[in-house]
Amino acid sequence: AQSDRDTGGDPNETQPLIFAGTGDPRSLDPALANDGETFRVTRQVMETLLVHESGGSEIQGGLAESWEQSEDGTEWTFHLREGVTFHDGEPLNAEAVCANFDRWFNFTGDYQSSNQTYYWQNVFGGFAENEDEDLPESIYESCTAEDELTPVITLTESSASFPGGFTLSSFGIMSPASIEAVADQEVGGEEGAPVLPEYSQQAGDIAGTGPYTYGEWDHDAQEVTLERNDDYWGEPASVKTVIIKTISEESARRQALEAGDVHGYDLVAPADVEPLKEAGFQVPQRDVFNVLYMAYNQEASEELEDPDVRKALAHAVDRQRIVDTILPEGGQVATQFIPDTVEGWSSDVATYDHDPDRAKELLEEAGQEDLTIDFCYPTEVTRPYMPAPKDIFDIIQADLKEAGVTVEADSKPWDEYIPHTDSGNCSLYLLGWTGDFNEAYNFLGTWFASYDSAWGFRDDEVFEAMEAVASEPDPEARVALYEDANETIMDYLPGLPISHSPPSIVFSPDVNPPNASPLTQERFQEASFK
Amino acid sequence: MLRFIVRRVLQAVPTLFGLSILLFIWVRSLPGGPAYALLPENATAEQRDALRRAMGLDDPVIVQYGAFLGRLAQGDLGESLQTGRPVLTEFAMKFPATVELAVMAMLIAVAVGVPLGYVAARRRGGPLDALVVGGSLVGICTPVFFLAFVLKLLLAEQMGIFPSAFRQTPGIDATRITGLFVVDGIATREWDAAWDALMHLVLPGLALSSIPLAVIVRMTRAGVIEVLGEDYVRTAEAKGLHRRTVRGRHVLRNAMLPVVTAIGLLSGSLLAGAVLTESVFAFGGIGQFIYSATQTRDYPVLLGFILIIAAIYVAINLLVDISYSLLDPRVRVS
Amino acid sequence: MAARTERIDRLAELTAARREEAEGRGVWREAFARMSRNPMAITGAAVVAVFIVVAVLGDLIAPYGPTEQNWGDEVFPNRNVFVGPRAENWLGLDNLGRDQFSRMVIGARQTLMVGVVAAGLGFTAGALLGGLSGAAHTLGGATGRRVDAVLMRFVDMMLALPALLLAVSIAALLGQGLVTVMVAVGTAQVPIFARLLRGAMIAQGGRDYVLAARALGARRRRIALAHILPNSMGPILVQLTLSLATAIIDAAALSYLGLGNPDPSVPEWGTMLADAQRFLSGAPQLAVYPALAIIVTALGFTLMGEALRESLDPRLRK
Amino acid sequence: MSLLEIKDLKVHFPIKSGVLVDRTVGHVYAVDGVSLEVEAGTTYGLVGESGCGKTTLGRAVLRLVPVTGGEVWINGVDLAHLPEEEMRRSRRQAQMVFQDPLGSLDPRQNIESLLMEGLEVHGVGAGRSERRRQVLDALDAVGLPERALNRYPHEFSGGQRQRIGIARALVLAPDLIICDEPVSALDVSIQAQVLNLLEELQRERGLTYLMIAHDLAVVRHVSDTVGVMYLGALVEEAGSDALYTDPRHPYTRALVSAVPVPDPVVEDTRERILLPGDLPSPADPPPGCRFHTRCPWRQEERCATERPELRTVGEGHRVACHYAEEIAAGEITPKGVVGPR
Amino acid sequence: MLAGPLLAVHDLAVTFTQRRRRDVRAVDGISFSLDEGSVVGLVGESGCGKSVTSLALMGLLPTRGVRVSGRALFRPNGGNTEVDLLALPNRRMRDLRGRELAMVFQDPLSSLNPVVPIGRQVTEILVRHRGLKGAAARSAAAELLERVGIPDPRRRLSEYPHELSGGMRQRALIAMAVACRPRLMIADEPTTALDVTIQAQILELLKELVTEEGTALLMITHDLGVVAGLCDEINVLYAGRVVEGAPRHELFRAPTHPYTSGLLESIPRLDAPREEPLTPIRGTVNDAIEWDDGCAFAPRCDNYAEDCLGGPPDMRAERTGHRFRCVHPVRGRAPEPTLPQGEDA
Ligand SMILES: Nc1ncnc2c1ncn2[C@@H]1O[C@H](COP(=O)(O)OP(=O)(O)OP(=O)(O)O)[C@@H](O)[C@H]1O
Ligand SMILES: Nc1ncnc2c1ncn2[C@@H]1O[C@H](COP(=O)(O)OP(=O)(O)OP(=O)(O)O)[C@@H](O)[C@H]1O
Ligand SMILES: [Mg+2]
Ligand SMILES: [Mg+2]
Repeated sequence: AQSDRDTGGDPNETQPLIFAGTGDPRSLDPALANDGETFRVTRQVMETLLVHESGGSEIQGGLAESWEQSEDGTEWTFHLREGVTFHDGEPLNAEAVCANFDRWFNFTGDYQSSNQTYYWQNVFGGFAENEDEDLPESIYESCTAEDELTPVITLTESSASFPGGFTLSSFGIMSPASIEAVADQEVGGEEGAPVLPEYSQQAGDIAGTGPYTYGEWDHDAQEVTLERNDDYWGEPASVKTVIIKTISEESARRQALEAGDVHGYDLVAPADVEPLKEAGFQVPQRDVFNVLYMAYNQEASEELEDPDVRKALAHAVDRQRIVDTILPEGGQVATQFIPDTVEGWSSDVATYDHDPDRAKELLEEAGQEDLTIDFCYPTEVTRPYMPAPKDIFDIIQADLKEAGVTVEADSKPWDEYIPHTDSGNCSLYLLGWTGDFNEAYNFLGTWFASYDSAWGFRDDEVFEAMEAVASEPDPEARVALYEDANETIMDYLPGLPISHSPPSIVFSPDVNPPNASPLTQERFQEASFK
Repeated sequence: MLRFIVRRVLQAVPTLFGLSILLFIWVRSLPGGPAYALLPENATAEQRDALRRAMGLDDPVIVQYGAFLGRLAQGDLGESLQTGRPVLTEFAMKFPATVELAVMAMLIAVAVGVPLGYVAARRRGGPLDALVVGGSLVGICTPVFFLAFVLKLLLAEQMGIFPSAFRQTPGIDATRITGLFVVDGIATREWDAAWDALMHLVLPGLALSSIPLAVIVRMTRAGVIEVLGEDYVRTAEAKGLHRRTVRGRHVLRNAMLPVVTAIGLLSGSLLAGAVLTESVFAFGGIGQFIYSATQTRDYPVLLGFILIIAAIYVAINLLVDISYSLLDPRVRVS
Repeated sequence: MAARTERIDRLAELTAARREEAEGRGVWREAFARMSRNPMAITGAAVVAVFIVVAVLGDLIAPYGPTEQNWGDEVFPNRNVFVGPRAENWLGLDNLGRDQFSRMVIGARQTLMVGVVAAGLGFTAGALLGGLSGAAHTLGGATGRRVDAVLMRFVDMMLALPALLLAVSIAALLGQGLVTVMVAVGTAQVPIFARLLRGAMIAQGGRDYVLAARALGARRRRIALAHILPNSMGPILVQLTLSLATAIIDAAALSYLGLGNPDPSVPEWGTMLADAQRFLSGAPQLAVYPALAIIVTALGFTLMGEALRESLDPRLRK
Repeated sequence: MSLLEIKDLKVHFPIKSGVLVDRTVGHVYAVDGVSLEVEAGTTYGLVGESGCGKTTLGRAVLRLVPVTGGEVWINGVDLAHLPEEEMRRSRRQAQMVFQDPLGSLDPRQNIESLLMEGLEVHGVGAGRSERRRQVLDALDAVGLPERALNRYPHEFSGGQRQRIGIARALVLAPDLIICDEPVSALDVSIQAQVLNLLEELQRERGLTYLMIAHDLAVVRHVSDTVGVMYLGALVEEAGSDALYTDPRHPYTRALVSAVPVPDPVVEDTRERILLPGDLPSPADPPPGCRFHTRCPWRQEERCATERPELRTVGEGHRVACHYAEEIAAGEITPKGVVGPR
Repeated sequence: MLAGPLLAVHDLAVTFTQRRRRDVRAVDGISFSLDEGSVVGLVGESGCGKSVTSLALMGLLPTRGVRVSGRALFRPNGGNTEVDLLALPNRRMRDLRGRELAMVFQDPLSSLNPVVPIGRQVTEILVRHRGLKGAAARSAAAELLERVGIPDPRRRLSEYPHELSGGMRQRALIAMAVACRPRLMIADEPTTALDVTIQAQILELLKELVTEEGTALLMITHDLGVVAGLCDEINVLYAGRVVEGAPRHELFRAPTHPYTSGLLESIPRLDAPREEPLTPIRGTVNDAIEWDDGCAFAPRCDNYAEDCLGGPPDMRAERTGHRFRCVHPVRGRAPEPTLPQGEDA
């Protein structure tokens, strides 16, 4: 259907690039969102101080050319690029940056709901004035303009979330004029039913600095149109118009691509990768940036308190087969709880190869030849790190059976699964995480820093290893500590890391695809029509 | 007539009211909840609790229901937790797609079903009859989503005749007025946009029409068979009327009476959201939205949408009754 | 004298030849007799019979266990490596290296169970509701009519929700599981049965034989249970047959929406079909087998239901 | 002594309508003040046009429709005011034969259980064999063989079905049988068989019949006394011979003159009174004499305003017409009467 | 200068063929004729083939599963050309129906289309056959309604069948039948569903129309009383054949076939003393045997003798115009019972 409208000339100028996401974006203001579909759109328009390198996971300068941190890690000084202007013509300067941070810090009312400002809370804690007693004190203190192009952000304490946190799409910088214009548009609605402000629902109200500007958000047709910013500070985009559509159904996305209705889509089902490639589509490979693990909850089953049992189960699972048959190309067996693209990955961790005999032996030693254990897995869901939970469960179940372990299946839909596993109802369960930014703490911190009912163990060695990382303000120094922590964790084996899975993205043959990013942060300015 | 309408509308009030209570209890007793569906895996327990509180989900159900009714009285159905937009806005955005789709499916079903049913009845017992009846039964027995896939595979991917997804080609220059893309295109004389939207309706329309088509074929057939045996058809024949007069005025007009009811009821269920078809064709109507609302436990959307749908359903039933009474003078309401 | 008797015998013979003798057969037996001449019914019954046999004897027929990943190292769905039909696996392997034929055969039982339990549930609850309402309406006087009105409002409420939506709602409420699917699909059928039975009972309630029973002095309960109810069963029995088909299809739809039976150890056609959608591009056969099985089985039940309807329908008789 | 005595019986069916709750907006005056007596062992015939309330009257006697007013005395008991349960038990005394022989038989019951039912609900007869004997007796009385017992209603011809219906009424050995158009659905030859059977049973068992029919010839043939109904009321009552030879009410005259006789000689000479128009709606009966809208002898004023009482004009002859005598005497001439042809 | 009867039916036979069932011979060789302007009656009990005969003549039998044989010669426009109604192509039949041949059915309610106003149902035939249009057709329709005695015809035009009383409906049907002044009108039990007083009105109307318009009438009924007053000639049908045919006075004076006389004796007559017993024919029409085996009436016949079973009895004519199909006709009235009474014997 596409080619009908080819009227000759440069397709980049005449033809929109249509890309299918899996859901509608939530807001055009990334500060009010926490989902990838929103960020896919906003990232093209609203740029952050720091970014991950194109197609990789190394942290680089974004709007800030360079940055420094103070010794104690509480002061972050950024050196902004020169000559950057917002889409509304205003210049990018330190004041503009600070205006953004101050705006977020001073959010009130329903903006303080974690549904709206999840990432701010995740990285900075609370707000200037917390309205909910459960919100922690904010670690954000202030932002000052040291000079025209040098904003300094001061924290009350150092955090392992930085500098990575500054790459978060949520912290895309908006023009001061926009901030002023939307200042009076509070999150509306009654208590318990916040309505997102109008500016976040329609194009035209907010300006960023990115290679694209918001063209239109057609809610009826479920499409967001991005128009090229010809005054972009960097290399301008090739394609004039990018349209991001919603196709929530996996196979519908594939069929739309095959029928030529879209030029690309994200989250390709692993089983579709090969056939698509054979049909001439391009499936650029992303590096892995996530982890799937099978957690052992030692409070749910005391048998798991025995390290031999934990190890036996690890030996029983044929993780290679999962990678070979279920994950898309580029998937890896996980040796630890972070992928090797994250700094702090250790090559010296203890490994547990697939060895059913060894598993049986260990179980025998532990006196658990007839172990019966419950195993939870989620339904109605595929996550980037876990494309087919049921199939993975099936394989593990068969493996465990081979080692003499009987599994009692317990499945829940996603929204029930999380509280179910969090509160320690499952002895074994599948879960994982896709990193927000390149910092091992973003993975390990939530799991192993202290006692967690989701894991149900207390191990001082592990907790201390994590504490050591958290209190080290120097990012470089942290790397070595992470390696130690990973080794400690894998010795203790609180759960079995299974795999790292690259979520696939696909493009039609007539497109030069953008660099595939392990953090799924593709930049459409890199794409063009052949 | 007016009295009849008023009566029916008033009768619907307790039904809808009862339904709202049931729905409310149902929706609130769903396990899990938006706090878990909306936040990422790594969110802390505190964050989830805070969100629950912020959404007012910690209050007793009766208090929540009271608040809901209070807002409902002002015509406010709350806001979607998923998208942060008012439920009514959300409905207004999704409903036109569903309407377009339902109308298309119904048009196909009627335009194809009635003639087929008539022919089958006329050739009752013959091979054509068996084919039509058998085909309609197969239509009923095929899971809609599977049919949709097959249609897409053949007509969109293999032959490329129709587009495989969306309501309109992305980026097409179209003005939105009503949200019904075809209507908008015609109203604004953007003929290519209208045509484009129409072409996008064909496949989902076909897929969705399979069940109504089968029902209409069979009802028409049964109706025509019955009417053909009626004395008044014999009277008409005895008057030597032309075949088409007999067929149109005497046979079909009467045989269509039950079909009209069926069309109404079928439209009701089509409008309620063709969950499967919409998701297979990325059509973005209310069915798909309700489905995703069940996944994210978007309570206000579930409650609001289903109530609106029930109201629409009741309204359609009323329309059916009214049109029935227009078509059949015997049941004409005073 | 003898001649006369002979003449009479001969006459009786000739008379008998003209009549179609039907000795002591009730309405139902007549209906079944008619059905047994109907090719539609025969086809339907044959399909259903095969289906039931397979469902019951599945374990004996299936050469392998349905969950044994015996050939797990031969199938790589992510690399588009599937194994099609071959001597040891008649229908090939599924995505985890299990024997597809065995899974289909054993899946029949689950599918049958879903159909039977769901339709049975809808039938029972619907018949109870409809029967109560119908009996109240026909025999209960003014109070009865009020009871009926209240019950019918309730049914209206259920009817105001489209079936699939109702099923999705219930599935969401109950959490996933085989029971959920059956309850969800069954509940969606309740209002249909209730309406049908009530309608039939009200129609029958106006018939003369009900009046005759009252004139005899029979009690209301007896009239409702012994006369009205049995005569009103036709439509809902037809619906029951059709519901078996609908239930199987609806269960597949629920599975497709991810609300199906999540227990992977027991295969079920709907779930298999839904799961196979993922491999549609690489291994369409995985979807085609269960889809065909569902269509054919549903068709079998539908044909039987339609034939039953026809044979019970006085207008279509003759 | 009269077995059945009906006094001023009224059955009004409410017509309901309303916006939210139904209100009664009017009534169908199906039976509106009928008084009559039926002597034990005789047949009282009731004729009238369709919709005049014959069936309703018959049903009201058994309280199968709600009685609005009046009394129904059978064997010294006023059925119209009996409590429900007692009424149910009293139904044994009076049974009914219906017009539609097939419709009044439960299609799923075989003849045995059909005939047994009455005995069972009233607990008649000690044990099954005794009941079976009574059933066989009734079956024999209507001329059906024993092997009919395990057959089903649809396997019989119309006449046989009506016999079954009569047998069902007979098993309970009632005093009164209300026959609501027992033969109008039957072919003439069968009709005669059933009529003969009814007469025979009356002779043998001393039954009393309330015979409802629209066919004047049939009613007259079987009845001792005939009542003519028009719009819910009796307009004339007389011995069955008198009714034909000496009809007093204009409506009866018209009725008698309209019945075709299978004899060309009679037909060619018969005087015909053609009534104009149709039966008015019983929901909105005309004031005064209900028949005045169609009456060829209608007089100004009185007929349209004053409702005539049923009054005795001769031995066992009652009529509800203000001008019965004047008409008989030829003092009033009719309009629109077609003479002999 | 007439070339013969208006309609002459020779050996009309209609067989219904059904899958997996034996064929049903509904009409088994009926012959009769009908002169212009005359009234001929067909009487018989239910199921003897009266309606099937009339439908066959009108060409209204279903096209499948029916075998029709014989000839029905009709002279359209009263001219000398004869057409065989049974062999005429459907299109030509359509032209004849409603214009030359009209029919009135038994149940006036079900014979009118419930969802089309009366006026429309009357005008459509005028539009079809008389080429009238619009207002002309409407006023012609109103005239017709007036003609058949419907008061206030203009208002009635826009009413629906259910708003009319039974008598009015039958009048409306008759209005449609006479709309084009047909040569022949077939009335299939036109008064059976009506009350006697209304029946009298309708019969009067039919008589009037026949006399005034010169239309021939084929009157089908089971009521001997009706034919006695109306018909010039009467044919009695039994099991698909004419068993007796005669002018009406002749038939009632001297019924010759035992069936005819049986019928006459089983109806209660208003003019006879009421004590006079009814003599029913025993059994039912279902007891009829195949004509090929002998007289179909034999099992119910009081005059039954062995030779009744020697194949179909021939039609005999004793006196002019009086024919009957019987081996042992009634002579006088002294039936001698040969079989036990009761129909289930
Ligand atoms: N249950 C009812 N509710 C309301 N109106 C009724 C009811 N039963 C009878 N009627 C009305 O009462 C009037 C008398 O009816 P009924 O059946 O007694 O007449 P009928 O003389 O038996 O007529 P027919 O000869 O047609 O049987 C009719 O107008 C009828 O419509
Ligand atoms: N379509 C048909 N298929 C099979 N048999 C039929 C069909 N129509 C009529 N018959 C049979 O033909 C015979 C004659 O039917 P017909 O309707 O002519 O009887 P009738 O004399 O008009 O009786 P009635 O007085 O009941 O109207 C009957 O035995 C009937 O069963
Ligand atoms: Mg009656
Ligand atoms: Mg007939």
